[in-house]
Formats: sequence, structure tokens, C-alpha cells
Amino acid sequence: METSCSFLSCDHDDDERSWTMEDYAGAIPRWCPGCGDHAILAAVERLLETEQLPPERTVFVSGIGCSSRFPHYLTTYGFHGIHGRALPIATGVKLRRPDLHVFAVMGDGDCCSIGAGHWIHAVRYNVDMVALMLDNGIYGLTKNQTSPTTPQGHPSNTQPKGSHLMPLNPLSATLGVSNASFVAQTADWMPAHVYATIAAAFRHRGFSFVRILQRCPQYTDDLFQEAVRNPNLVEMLVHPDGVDAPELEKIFKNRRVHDPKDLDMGRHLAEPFDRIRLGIFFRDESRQRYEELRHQRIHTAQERIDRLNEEFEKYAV
Amino acid sequence: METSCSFLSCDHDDDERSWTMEDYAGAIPRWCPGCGDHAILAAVERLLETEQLPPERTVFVSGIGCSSRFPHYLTTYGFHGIHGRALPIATGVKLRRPDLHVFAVMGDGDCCSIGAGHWIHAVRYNVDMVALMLDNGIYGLTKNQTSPTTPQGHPSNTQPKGSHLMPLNPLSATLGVSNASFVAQTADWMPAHVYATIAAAFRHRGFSFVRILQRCPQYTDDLFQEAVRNPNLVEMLVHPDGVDAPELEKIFKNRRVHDPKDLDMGRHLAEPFDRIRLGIFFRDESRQRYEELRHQRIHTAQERIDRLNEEFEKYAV
Amino acid sequence: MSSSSPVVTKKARASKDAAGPVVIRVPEHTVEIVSDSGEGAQKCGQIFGQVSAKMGNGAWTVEIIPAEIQPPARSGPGASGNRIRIGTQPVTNWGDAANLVVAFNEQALLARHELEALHEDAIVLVENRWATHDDDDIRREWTTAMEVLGKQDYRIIPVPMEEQCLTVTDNPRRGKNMFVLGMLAWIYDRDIELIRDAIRQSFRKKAEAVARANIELMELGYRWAEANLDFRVEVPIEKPPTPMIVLNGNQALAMGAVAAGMDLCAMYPITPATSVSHYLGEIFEDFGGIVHQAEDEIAAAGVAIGASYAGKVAFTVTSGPGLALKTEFIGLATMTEVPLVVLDVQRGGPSTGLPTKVEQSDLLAALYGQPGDAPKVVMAPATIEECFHMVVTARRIAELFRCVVMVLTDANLATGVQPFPRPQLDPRWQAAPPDLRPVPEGVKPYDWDPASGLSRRFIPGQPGGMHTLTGLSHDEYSHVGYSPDVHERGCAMRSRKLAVFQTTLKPPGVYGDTKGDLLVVGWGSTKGAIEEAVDRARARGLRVSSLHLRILSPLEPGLKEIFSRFRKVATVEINYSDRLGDPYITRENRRLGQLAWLLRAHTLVDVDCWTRVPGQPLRPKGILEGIESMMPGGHA
Amino acid sequence: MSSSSPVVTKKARASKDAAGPVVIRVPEHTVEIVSDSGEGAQKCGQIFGQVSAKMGNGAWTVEIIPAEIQPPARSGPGASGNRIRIGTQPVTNWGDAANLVVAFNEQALLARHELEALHEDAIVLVENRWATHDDDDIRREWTTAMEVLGKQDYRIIPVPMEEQCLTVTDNPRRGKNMFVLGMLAWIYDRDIELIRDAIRQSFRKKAEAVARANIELMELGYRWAEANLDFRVEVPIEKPPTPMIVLNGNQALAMGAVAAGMDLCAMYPITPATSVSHYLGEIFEDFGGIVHQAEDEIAAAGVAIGASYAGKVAFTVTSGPGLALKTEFIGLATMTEVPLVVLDVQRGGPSTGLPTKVEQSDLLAALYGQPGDAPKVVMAPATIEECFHMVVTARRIAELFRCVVMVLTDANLATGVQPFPRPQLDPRWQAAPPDLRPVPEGVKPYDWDPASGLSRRFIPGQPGGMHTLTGLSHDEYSHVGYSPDVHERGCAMRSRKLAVFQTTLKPPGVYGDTKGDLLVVGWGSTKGAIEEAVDRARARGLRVSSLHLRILSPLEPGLKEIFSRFRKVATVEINYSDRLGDPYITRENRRLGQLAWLLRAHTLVDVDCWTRVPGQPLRPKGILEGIESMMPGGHA
Ligand SMILES: Cc1ncc(C[n+]2csc(CCOP(=O)(O)OP(=O)(O)O)c2C)c(N)n1
Ligand SMILES: Cc1ncc(C[n+]2csc(CCOP(=O)(O)OP(=O)(O)O)c2C)c(N)n1
Ligand code: SF4
Ligand code: SF4
Ligand SMILES: [Mg+2]
Ligand SMILES: [Mg+2]
Repeated sequence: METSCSFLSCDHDDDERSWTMEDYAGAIPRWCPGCGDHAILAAVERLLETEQLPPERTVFVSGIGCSSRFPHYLTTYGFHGIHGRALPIATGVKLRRPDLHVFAVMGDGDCCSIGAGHWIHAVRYNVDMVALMLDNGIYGLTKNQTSPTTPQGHPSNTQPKGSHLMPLNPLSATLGVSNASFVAQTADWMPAHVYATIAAAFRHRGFSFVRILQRCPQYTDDLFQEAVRNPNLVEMLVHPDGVDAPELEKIFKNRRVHDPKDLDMGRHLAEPFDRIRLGIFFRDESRQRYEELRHQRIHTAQERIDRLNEEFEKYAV
Repeated sequence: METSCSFLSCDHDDDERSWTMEDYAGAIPRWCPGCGDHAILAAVERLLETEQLPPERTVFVSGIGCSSRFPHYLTTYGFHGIHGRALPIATGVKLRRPDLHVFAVMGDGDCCSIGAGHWIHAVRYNVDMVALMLDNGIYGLTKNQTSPTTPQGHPSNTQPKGSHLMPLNPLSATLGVSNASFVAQTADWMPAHVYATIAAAFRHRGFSFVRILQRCPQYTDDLFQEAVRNPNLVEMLVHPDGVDAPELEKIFKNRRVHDPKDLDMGRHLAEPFDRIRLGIFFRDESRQRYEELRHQRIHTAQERIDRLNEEFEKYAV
Repeated sequence: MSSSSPVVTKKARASKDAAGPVVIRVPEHTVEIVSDSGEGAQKCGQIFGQVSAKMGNGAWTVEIIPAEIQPPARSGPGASGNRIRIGTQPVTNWGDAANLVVAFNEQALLARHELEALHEDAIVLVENRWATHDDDDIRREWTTAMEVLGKQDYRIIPVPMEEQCLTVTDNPRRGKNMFVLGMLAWIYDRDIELIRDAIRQSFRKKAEAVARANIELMELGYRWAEANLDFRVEVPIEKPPTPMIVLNGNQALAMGAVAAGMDLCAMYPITPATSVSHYLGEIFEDFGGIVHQAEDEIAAAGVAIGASYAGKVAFTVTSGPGLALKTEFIGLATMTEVPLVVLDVQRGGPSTGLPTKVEQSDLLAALYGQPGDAPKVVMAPATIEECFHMVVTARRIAELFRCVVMVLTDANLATGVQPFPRPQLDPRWQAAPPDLRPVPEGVKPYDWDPASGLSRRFIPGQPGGMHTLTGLSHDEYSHVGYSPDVHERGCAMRSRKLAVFQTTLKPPGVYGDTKGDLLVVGWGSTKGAIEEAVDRARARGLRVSSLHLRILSPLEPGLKEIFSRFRKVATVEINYSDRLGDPYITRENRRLGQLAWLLRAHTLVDVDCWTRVPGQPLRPKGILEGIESMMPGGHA
Repeated sequence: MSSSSPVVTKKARASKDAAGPVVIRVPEHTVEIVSDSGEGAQKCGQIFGQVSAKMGNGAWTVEIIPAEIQPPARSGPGASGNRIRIGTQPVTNWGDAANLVVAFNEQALLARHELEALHEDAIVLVENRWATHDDDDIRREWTTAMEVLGKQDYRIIPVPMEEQCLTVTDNPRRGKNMFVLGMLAWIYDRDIELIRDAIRQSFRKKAEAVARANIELMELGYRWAEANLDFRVEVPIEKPPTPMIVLNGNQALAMGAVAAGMDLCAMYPITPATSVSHYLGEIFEDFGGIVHQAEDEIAAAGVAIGASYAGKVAFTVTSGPGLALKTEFIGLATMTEVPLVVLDVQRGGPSTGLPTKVEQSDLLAALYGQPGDAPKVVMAPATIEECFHMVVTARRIAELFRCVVMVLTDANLATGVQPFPRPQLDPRWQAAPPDLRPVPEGVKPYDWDPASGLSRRFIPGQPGGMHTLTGLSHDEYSHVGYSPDVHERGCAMRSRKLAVFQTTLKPPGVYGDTKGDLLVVGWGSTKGAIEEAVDRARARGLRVSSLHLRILSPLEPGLKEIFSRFRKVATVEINYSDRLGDPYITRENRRLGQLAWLLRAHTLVDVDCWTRVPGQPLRPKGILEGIESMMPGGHA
């Protein structure tokens, strides 16, 4: 993400401060014990620390859901918005303030159900931010309703006989959107991989969509249990341009070379399959970024007045 | 589409009536001269007549836009809804009344911008209906604003220096959605192909998404001009299971065999390319249809009372 | 009083003082059970309330809900549980304070104390393991809490809940609630067989052994209480004359929809409305109905409108933020005259606000939220019984008047549990199956009766009825209108229906004398608490009456006349209002409670208000104070 | 009077009656130009109005807009054009009826006649080619129309517009409007050079030849009129003392946003609001601003909120259906106290309603549309000048009070064109650039002044200010609140700000005597028409005054006192209200105009109303009738 601050007269760039993990910690997380969100938060804190992002120049925007409590648990700027609408808010922030590091944190219901329209369009705008979708395959906060990513047959309070439809594949959907520039998947139970993936997302200039498979012991306890226990159920997408988490090499033996430039293959790999694939499905640094296309020089009050007076001339009596 | 009427005690199925094109005509269309919507309306009337759909059992639902005036110009049941929301209304109609033939007519802004969330989910629900997206690459009714499908660089009233972003590809986006079952493209200036495509869409049991390239002489006059003049700029996707419009064979020489079963290839073919591709990109009759999964037997008033009394027992004091 | 199968052994009894326990005989008693979230106090309370009601006590159960799935353990705000108020007579509200509290930890207890939830001489049964916990901090917290609580007049009885449970289970955290249930069963002499049934019902989806283990724990609690406690409480039972059922408000709404013959509930999850769909999710298919969880609230409204248009009235159910999203579609339904029932289970606002807590602040948004003139019927049940019946009525009005009917309940009704007379179901309550007979020649899609604005709608499938509905201004043929008259006329026809409906209504009754010094006006879930407060005020000699509104749009007739017989009129609402005396607040700029505002415009009477937004139901005691402060001559 | 460069040759003049034309000298005159959509009557009218204003006439231009892009040719509802009322004094509204009408076909003319748009002795210039058209139907239509029109006292002058145009162009349909402009230029003796400039400006995006051809056509019309017409109209010019500019309301809103230093307009297209963004789309980047066309209205609100949160106040602009969709986000901005300006250009409702037509029916939705208690400032400009200045004010209030400010205009202001004093721009009107200095130790994100509720917000980038905004109920630290007090307090702080703002306001002035029989109260675009009607009523001896509200929430002070000095108070609104005397309508169930309703609740005065929803601006004449009908003792 862009860190230049040309546009505002601030001078934090050359400051001498440095931050530790603790500096980024916020309120004590109130997620259930064993909730995958804890690990994701830790990975994000690690990223902030590694990249030494000034807390005041970092903004986490979220929707509503268990996952969307995220910003409260960090000491950065945060905006816990409304359900499904994290992305428009985050877009507004970044459009106005390209100097800020913007993260959007969403749940699967938040992003793929009520927020679906914004999601599609955020992918298309390709505004530089990291979008994390914490996918537990269920509505957590509202206590167990089917989400678009709930596996078919999995019962919930609104579909007690099991989810009716096959789940929506958020990767395929994202990859279907023109101007998509970064699509990756990781899983909460592999902190090193989560870290490496969001680090790659952060480095990517554009809208980086990361789906994080997230355990919800409360409502979808069985969803990833097998995959957690059996590393063979996971296939790692690897590539020199991909996610680098060497410490995982030993555990996860299923490795498949995939060049993130290959969109057709990325789409193909995103399709359901008997294993869970993690890594970068697609990346294209050359896609146009909306905030860059729209970037404007800031004008002084007097410049504005002069220009407006000129405009008045056209309409003068 | 399903035509059984088991669920209501009506007996039109075996009626002896027959309908002519005139029977389906409604108010005089108020589209601009040369507007592609006229031809699409004619093709739809032809379909109604060919299939002899009883006007009272046929419902056209639309949003708001030039294109969404469609239902007014037919003598069937119609619901000219609100901008972007044709699909939820149509879904409600079909869920409640599987015996009806349901069509949804939308503009590109209607479907891909404000209606994007519903569109993604309608594809996923795969409720049996024909969804026509009349894509003129612009907001017509509100007089010339950029739509998600406006070609990059094309000026409009809101983006006078030209559309900022590359256009959204509605075919790719639809093909990215899990449970997609029918995705096709046609163009208003080839009435035979429009007809053949919507006929195939109508025959498909499921959500049939048809993007119709539509000329808007008022605001995007140049959009398809070249393709209209030069049939070589068009590539027809053909296949025994595809669209059949033999009268076009002579004019459109670029023909490419594509099996609609092949999703990977369908996605690949949907990607931007120097020609306009028309035909069926993907079809899968086996996808589950939400209204079928959810279908319920209708209960008599007494059955309901009895059952509710049983339920009361559980809570009886 | 009955206790069918004695689980209590002679031996256990023998260990007690020969004189036996003191029996506290009272016309009503209020119990609270509070635990950490996940420890099951709610289930315990629900069963206790249900069984009490089944035995014939009046009962009202209110859930104490933390705002989060998993709040920190042993934290005040995280306290989860129930209050159950039982009585010889019907109970209409949660009352003021608890007479008996069972707390799984002292922090939850302390929080309830701080919220003034305990009666001054409450009996408290509290888990004692924290007193001797390994963790210094916890022991210290215990001591500090006990010091505070010790200063009160409570009778605090430490109970070795966990220790006891460990004798039959190795996960006491999951079983403690049943132990407590058993204690309560002994204290209040509840029917053990009914309790066993309830436990079985509650665990019906789990393995049978689970229910068995829970029953065992319950019986353990029963025996422990018998052996160790020196008091019992007797709330005499007077069997009600009619058969009763016990439901919470959301179940009642759901059953009402079934009784109304509706068969599509289109919704998107949102607290505290969602449980309507949970309950329907379980039973609706048995009635040929389906719950459609849409992609968002907008789509839910659209699907309901589509389904209504295509046949029978469908409904959508939501709460504040979801209502906001349905605004545009509600306007469309109004304009096209597609009947639609919208259930709004109110929670605290604005915005995400207090998702699990009660408030009555959607009133004006329901009435006026839609841009343009969008007349609709707005109703509000005051009791759980009315939740049931009002959905039936709403469906009929929506159909007859081709309009939107909004039913406003709230988080208090949603989760409150109360027995009420079992409805005698009537087939005429149900929507008729779609009638597909041809439309008679010449009938127009809006064949408005020029006086009343009423017309019959056609539905798809009816030969000869083809027309296109539109949200644009339109004439009788549903053709888009281009002349000024068309719009004036459409507006008038849609508005006129409300006037017609209003003329069918009777003036509301006054609770208490029909004249006096103060008339308290309320709506929705506050009825029981208001009337109890009025009773107490009258007992103190105050000339106060109350009036409860069920129909907010159009307003019920006769209000001005009724108001004129009182020196002062004031609303009581769970709504924000500015208070006179606060900085900057003047009589002129004071923002009043939403109902007060409405009544002022309607009657031109200087309606005052006493409002609070505590995120919990109002207490009779609080309202009584409000009444006293507002008595003409008082200081409000 | 000036006509800089004479285009009129001696020869042309010579062909006229030597006596020269009759000159009608009047203090004001109203012209209508109507054509089929696409024939350019609007452009002709706009230039005529603009040039008239530039010359120093008072002027008011109203667009006559068909509902569709391409209505059928020669159809009444499809008539497109302008009315331009010019005067020696400033003109504040579109008046009653046209004194001169130029019609491109007789059907458009007939439609205007039927809408009573023509003065009884109007002069009519009508294209004559239809009289001799090849198509029998068309000739018949012409004859029928002329019969109807012939019965009136109009002076009808057929003009061979097309025939004339064909002498210089082969596509007369596209050039006729310029021919007409030329005729008008001669009739009203307009400054030809100004007209040429305006034509050039208007075609600046096209090839230069286009402007040239149009100027040629204009000059042709001028010469034709000079040669053939026997009358001219003189509306004397009194140069206004200050420099003036001529804008329509949407341009004024857009320029106001620029003057306020805003640099993000997030919107989604919707009539009649969109042209704000069209205009900004052209100029905003020159100021460092951008127009963001979002995927829908919800996203537009979200982007504006995000941008505001991140620095300077941003705004969103919409109309009814879009406002409905922004409801939830407006609640969030209110709750989080993120300043936000929402411009709502009202159109006819409910639902899609009358997309291009004026109405004032979003008032209550603006005030009360959000579930929960969502206090916000609602303002409404009454003139185009106020459109400009109110955006500047709105931005400042939003920032100072950390609140949502809604500015309601309407389709009449949006497209109306009027000269007003050129604003003297002030740098202090502009939002300061984001201040990123560290937050002083100890300052909380909601450091509410306990009396006023005011606090300073921090924005991202300020060291030490890190906090998380939330739509949940929260305390000063923006921490989610779990106790009743937190919610009560938050509600009070948000509400208090309105009271503080209200105490800074002055009572509105009364137009006319400050006491009398009837006080007419209005808001928004109706001011000019109301005051003109009041003038006329007073001229007839009626004791009527008027009062115009600009701030609707909180209401301006002193209303009750002002009202008390009149025997009767009534609003005039472009809103629906039930009429007494209509079936079923009683004093009790009558639904009043939205402003009337608001004022009743606020003042407890029995405010009556006279309202119409014709989809066009009210006429002074109509209001005058309303006033007469409502005079105490009158029959309302
Ligand atoms: C407009 C609106 N609709 C519904 C809700 C209720 N709601 C809160 S969170 C949520 C879904 C939570 O699921 P998800 O997004 O998957 O997040 P999770 O809790 O699983 O992390 C819903 C439906 C709301 N707050 N606002
Ligand atoms: C909620 C809402 N937002 C905006 C509008 C205004 N509006 C009407 S049609 C339209 C877009 C039309 O474009 P498209 O959907 O492509 O249809 P077309 O007119 O091109 O056929 C818009 C923005 C509206 N009616 N309602
Ligand atoms: S409910 Fe699930 S997602 Fe929510 S905090 Fe608990 S474990 Fe996590
Ligand atoms: S504006 Fe374009 S889309 Fe609309 S009717 Fe005219 S040509 Fe067709
Ligand atoms: Mg989730
Ligand atoms: Mg379009």
C-alpha cells in the first residue's frame, strides 16, 4: 500500500518512533475461546508490527458481525460500521486519504450476502486496501443462521434441515469481476500462512481480497476440523510470486505450483475440489486503481476562490 | 420453464385458446426511434406467441430504466418495480407461484450496479426464470451517466472525461457465481439470434441470464456501430446444444464451436476480446433450483388448524 | 399443590431441622437467575417459568441478554439469565425487583445489584466456589463484592453448586443450571414431572443420555435444597378458567402468521427479530410455508412483495436497521397497493444501537419513514397474546385495504414469556387460496371506489386481468399518469383508505376512571407495567388513569375527547426525550417522546412525556415515580 | 435598451408597416416555449432567460419536463420546454400563466391550454406546418385543436417556422429552437451579442460550425419577426445595484459545495438531483474535488461518510427513492457523529412517483425516517441564492455539531433559473484542511461538553487519537456501552446539540403585518409564489401575512408567539392532504400536510393547510384562492 503523505502536510514519515505488538493491542477480544478470529487478529498485529505502520495512519473499517468487532481490538483508527457496508466506508477513507493504510474486515454474511453489491464493485474499483473476509460459513453474531458460504446440508437456525443450496464460492466470484487484482485464501489455523498471505496482500497495490477460513467452535465446529487435523486435506499454491511461509513446508506436503498471473488457471483452481487450496490465486499489479485515476491535487482556499470567481463569470449578469 | 399448475386449482392448461402477436402487445412503446429495446420487445413477443404462453400466466418484472418500461408494452401481468430490485420481486413471484412463467427485465445499471447483490444471489438461487439484461452501456432513463458496463473512456454526464474504469463484464461475473446454470449473450440487431437465445433461455429450467447488447442511439450511439456494420466483428458460439439461428449462418461467418457444458472454456470465452461473442457460454440443467428445493404442498385451512392445535399442545398450560 | 413423583429420600429430609422449612406465602414472587453467558441460566429460567405457568401460576419471563456471544467470564455486562415473576393472578410485566436471586458468580450478582434489580430484602443463592478459588484476584473480587452486598439487607446464602454437580458430572459448567432448576423446584414446590418433561423437550435434538444427565442434576439440586434450605416459597395457584398456552412474543408472532394462513416469511437475520424465523424454520413447512432467508433486508421485502402480488399476503420481519433498508420497498408496496405485512421487533437505536435491548423508537420511522406520502396502517400489540392475534388482523387489513400494515413489537415482547388463553382457531382467519377466476369485463386494476379508495386486486393467473403495476404515479388502469389530476387522485385514494379504516374503529378504553388529574398514555409492551404503576398510584390516592394505544396509524378515535377529561396527559415511553431542567432545554426546543409528538399533532393537547431508554423494560416503580413527578402541580 | 450589433437590414425593416410595431410596455411578461422533447425548446428558453437576466431584468425560468426520454411526438404529456417570467423587478416564481406562448406544434399548445398555463389574452406563435401536413390525421388534429383554442381570447399567430428554417438548414427539427430564440430576441429587444455568446457557450463542446449555424438560424428568426410581427414587448430594465449571477438551483448547490471547500460528492444518479453531479463533473476537478458515482445510493452515503471521517465533510446528493436507501447510513452518521451533508432534491412520491416533478413530501422522512432517535439538522432553501449559501452553512453546522445536516430542495429549485447577487466568496466558508496535529493527552473521542454535547472529533492521522467509531451505543471513549446510563447519556448528548443550535437561531420574520387574520406558513421553493399571493390578497384587503421556514429541525424559535397573533395559521405545501368535505374525512382522521403536522405538534396551534400535488410549482393565483378559502369565516 502507498505510504506517501504528499497530500497532507504531516511529517510522520521520517519520525523515529517504533512500535511493538503491544502498541497495536486494543480492548480485550470478546470472541469465544477457540474462535479463529483470535489467530487472525494476532497475525494482523504481527503485520502491523513488522511493517511498523504508525497506528494513527492505519484504519480498520468493518461491518457488523463477530468478525467485525476487529477494530475494537486494535489501537489504530477504527470504524465499526454497519452490516455489509465496510467497503463503501473504506473506499471513502482511501479516496480522501491515500496516505492512510486501509484495511476492511468483514464476515462472510457481511461481505457475500448483504454486502455483495459493494464487494463486487470494490473489486472493480481496485482501491488500494486489504480486504479480509473472515469466513466461518455461518452468521456468528446473530447466533447461527445460514450464510452464503455455509456448506450445503449444514443445519442452522433458519435452515434447520440443512442449508438448501451449494455454497457460494467467494474466490470464484471475486475472480469473475473485471479488474480484480489480488485474490488469496488462507486459514486461521495456520498463523504463519495467514501472516504471509496478508503481508502479500498488504504489499500488493490495489484491492487485495483475502478469504480466511475461520473456525467458529460455537456454530460450525465441524467445518474445518478434518482439515485442521489432516494437513493432507490442504493443498498449498506455491510460486516464487506467491505466498512464502517456509515453516509450513514440512507440514503441508501437497504443494502445487501456480503462477498468480494465470487467471484462467486461478479460476479453475478456485473451483470446489476435495481439498482446501490456500495461497494466491491471482495477482495483477498492473490493474488500474480507482483512487489513482481520480487523484486530485489539493487546492488552497484562495485557489478555489479564484477559480470559482472565474466560474461565476460565465454566469454573470 | 415449468408449466405445471398442480398447486393451484386452475384449469387453463388444457384450454383451447390461442394467441397472436397482437394479443401480447401492450401500450405503444415510448423508446427513442432506433432504440434496441424495440427489437428485443419484438423478439419477446415472438417467443410468447411461439410458446403460446397464456398472457395471464406470464409475468414480467422489471426495475427502473428505459429498459424497465418493458412490462408496460406487453399485455401480460407486469410489475414495474424499483431500481435494481426486479430480481427479488421476481423471485417472490416464482417461489409462491411456480405455475407462472416469470421474466425479469433489467438495464445494465439496474442489474449490475444498484442491483448487483441481488443479481449474484439470483444466479445462486437458480430460480426458474428468464432474466434479460438490456445492456446499452449507459444509464438511459436518467440521461447519460456512466454504468458499470460503459466502455472505458466513453464520456458521460457524470464522467465527462470518459469512464474511468474498464467495464464490468457481466458474463464473467455471472459465470463466477456458484450454481450458475445458464449464461448467454445476444445482440439486439440480430433479431433471429435474440429470439433463438431467449427461446433457449426459456426452455432452460433454472435462472437463465441473458445479456443483450442493446443500442442506445441517444447516448451510446457508437458503442456497437462497427459491430452492426461489420459482421466479422462478431463471433458466434455454436454447438448442437447451443443457440440455433440458421438464418444467420450466412452473415456471421465467424463461428466457434463451444460446448456450453464447459465452464472453464465458457469463462475463458467470456473474457474481453477483439470481437463480440454471442451464444450460450454455459448451461447446466442439473443445477439445483431453489424453488424446487423449497417447494411445499399447499395445506387446507383445516389442516393448518389441526397442525397448529398440535403445536399449541406443546405450549399448553 | 402437587409434586407427582417424590425424588426426595427420607434420609435427606432427616438431615434437616425437624421443624421443617419456613414457608413464605405470597401472592407473587420474582426470581432472577444469572450466570455467565453459556452457563445456561436462561434455559433454567425458561423451564422454571414455563412450568410455573403450566401449573397455573401467572408468569412473566424476561431474558437478561448480554450484548455479545461470548462476553468475558464473571463480568457484570456479560451477565446472562432470566427474571421470572410468578403470581397467583396473571402477571403482566417483569415487576420492579427480584425477591430471590440465584447467581452463578458474584460479579453477575453485583451487576444486578448495581442495576437495582434486587428487592431490598432479597434472598440470594450464590455459587460459593469463588470464595476459595485458586486465583487470588478472583478471591479478592469475591471478598470485595461480598462487602458491598453485605451492607444491604439481602439474605445471602452461599451454595456449593459446582461441588455438588461434580458428584454426578465432570463438566459442572454445563450442568449447574439444572442443579439450580432443581433447587428452585424444591423452593417453589414445582411439579417435578412437568420439569422432567420440559428438560426432555429442551434436549430433544440431542442424544437421550443428555436429557437423562440433566434430569439427574436437577434432582440433585432438589435434594440439596431440601436438605439444606430453611425456607420455601408458596405462590398459591388459582387454575385459570380457560385453557392457556405459554409462548414468547416471537413465537406468538410466528404462530399468528400461521393462523393467518400466510405461507411465506421473507427475512434477513437481525436481533431481536430473528427468532421468529428460527421458530418458523422448525414448523413452517408442516403448514406448507417457507422461511426465505434473503441476501439482505431489501431483497426480503422484495420477495415478500413479489409473493404477495402473486397470491397471498406474505410478510417480512425485521428490526430497526433492517427496517431502514426496507424503506424504499415499503413505499413501492404502498404505491402499487400490494398488501404487505411488516413485523418490526424494535430494539435500541439509532443505528446498530442496542441490538438485544428494548426500545420503542421506530414509531415515527414506521409512520413517516418513506419519502413521499405513504399512508399505511401501524399497529402494536401490548401483550404476547396480542402478538398472536394482531398478525391475523394485520393480514386481513393488508388484504382488504390493499396496503402495508406494520406491526411493531419489541425486544421485551420478543423474549418475554407469558401464559394466555389458548386461541380458538378459526378458518376464516386464514387467507383464502389465490382466486384465479377471470376478471369481470371492465374491472380495472385499481377500480377505486371513489368514496373509499377501496378496490379489488387481481393476481397473476386471472384471465382478463393483465396489467402492469408501477411505482410511478398512475391511474385506475395502472397506466403511468401524466396529468396533475392523476397524481392528486392516486394520493387521495391511497389516503382515503386510512380514513375508512379509522371510521371502523372504536375509541380505546381508559384504565381507571375516565376523568382525573393525569392520563398516562402508552403503547406496546409497556402496558402491564404502566397499569401496575397506575394501580399503585391510585392506591396512594392519585387521580391517575391510563390508556393504551394499539393502532398508531390511523390513530384510534376519540382521543381528544378522552384527553379533555384529564387535567394533564402524558405518555410513558421507552424512548428518548429531552428533560426540562437540563442545560439548553426549553419548552420550545425540547424533543419529546415519539408518541407524545404524534399525539400533540393529532389532538393539540399539551401532551407531556416521561421516557427512559435504559435498554430494559420499564419497571412499575419507575413509572410510578414518573407519574408522581408529572402530577399537575408536580415539578415536571 | 440596447441591441449592440444590428443584424437587421434596412430591407427587412422596409417590408413592415411604416407605423412600426405596437410596443406593449409592461412591468413583467411571461413567455412559454413548448416543443416535442428533443426539439430544443428548453435550450431556447434557457438562453432567453439567461440573457434577459444578464441584461438586468428580473427573471425566473422553469423547465417543463416530460416524464420520458422520448415521449411520442406531438403529444400533450410529451411537451417539453420552459416558462420564463421576466420583470423590471426581481421575479420570485413562475407566476400564473403565460402572456406569450411559442409552440412547435398545436398539441403541445393544447396541453398547456388544458393545464391553464395560458393567460386569457395570451399571444400565441405556433408552427403552421401541421395545418397543411400530408398526414390527414395530423391536419385533423390541427383543426380540432384550433377550434378549441379559437374559442378563447388568445391571439393566435401561425408562423412558418420550419419553412423558414429550411432556407438555411436541411434539418429544421434541430434548428427551429434557434429560429424561435431569434423571434423572441426581436420581440423583447434582447441583446443580440449576448445571445450569440450564449449560443457559442452552449455548443462549446461541438464543432465551431454548429454554433455558427445556430447563430444563423437565430438571426433568421430575428429578421422574420421584425419583418412580420406587429408587436413588441418592452419590460423596462432597472440595472440591479450589485453584480448578479444566473444559475439554476442545482448549479447553485454544486457551487455552494465548492465554496464550502468540500471535495467529495458521492452520489448515484437520480432525477432531479443528478444534474448537481453533472455540473460538478465538469468543474469539480479544477478545485481538487471529485464526483464519485457509487454503485448505489447506499454506497454513496457510505463513501461520503468514510471521506468525512477521514478528513473534511463530504456530501451526497439524491432524491426520494435514494433518500430511502440512505436511511440506515444516516443513522450511522448520527450515532457516530461523523459530519455529513445530505442534499435531497425532492420529487413527487411515494415510490418512483413523479420523477421529474416537484413535491415537498420528503420532509417527515428527513426528520423521522431513521429508526431510533436520530436528531439531525434539516434545512431548506427558499430561493436559488439560498441553495448556494445553505450548502456553505450546512457544511459548517455539520462540522461544528458533528451531525448530519440535510438540505431539502426540490425539482422546482433544481431546474429553475434566477439571477441573484453574486456571492462575495470568503475563505472562511471553506473547510479547513485536515488538521493532523497530535491529540492532546486525555482528550476522548467523544469529549462531550456535558451541557452542550459538543466535542471535537479526531481524524485518522492524528497521533494519540486512535479510537474505534461504532454505531453501537457507546461512551465517551467510543467503547461499546453495557449499562443503561451509557445509552441515556449518548442519546442526550446527541439531542442536546440540536437544542444548542436552536438557541443560536433568531425567530423568522413575518412577511406583511405581524398580526392579522391569517398567517400562511411555507417552506422551500414556494416562497416567491406565496408572497406574491399574499401581496395580492392584501391588495384585496385581506389581513394575511406569511412566514417562511428555512430550518425545519430544530424549528426556528418564536413560532408559537408569532402564530398567536393571527386568528388562523395555515401552511401552503406541495404535499398531499385530505380535504374536509371529502367522503369519510373528518376533522379527526384528516391527514394534513407534512409541515402542518410538524407545526401542530410543535406549537399546539390548530394549524390548517392548503396543499396541492399537481406535479408542478404552485401558482400565486392558486395560492390566492387557497388563502381566500381559508380566511377565518371562510369555508375551509
Ligand atoms: C442491516 C442489518 N441487518 C442485519 C443485522 C444483524 N446482523 C448482525 S451481524 C450479522 C451476520 C453475521 O454474520 P457474518 O457476517 O458472517 O459475521 P460473523 O458474526 O460470522 O463473524 C447479522 C445478520 C444488522 N446488524 N444490520
Ligand atoms: C433508488 C433509485 N435510484 C436511482 C434511480 C434513478 N434511475 C432510474 S433508471 C436509472 C438507471 C437507468 O440505467 P439502466 O439501468 O442501464 O437502464 P436504461 O435506462 O439504460 O435502460 C437510475 C439511476 C431510481 N429510480 N431509484
Ligand atoms: S460465535 Fe463463532 S465467530 Fe463468533 S466469536 Fe464465537 S466462535 Fe467466533
Ligand atoms: S435513451 Fe437510449 S435506451 Fe433509452 S429509449 Fe432512448 S435510445 Fe433507448
Ligand atoms: Mg460468518
Ligand atoms: Mg442502461
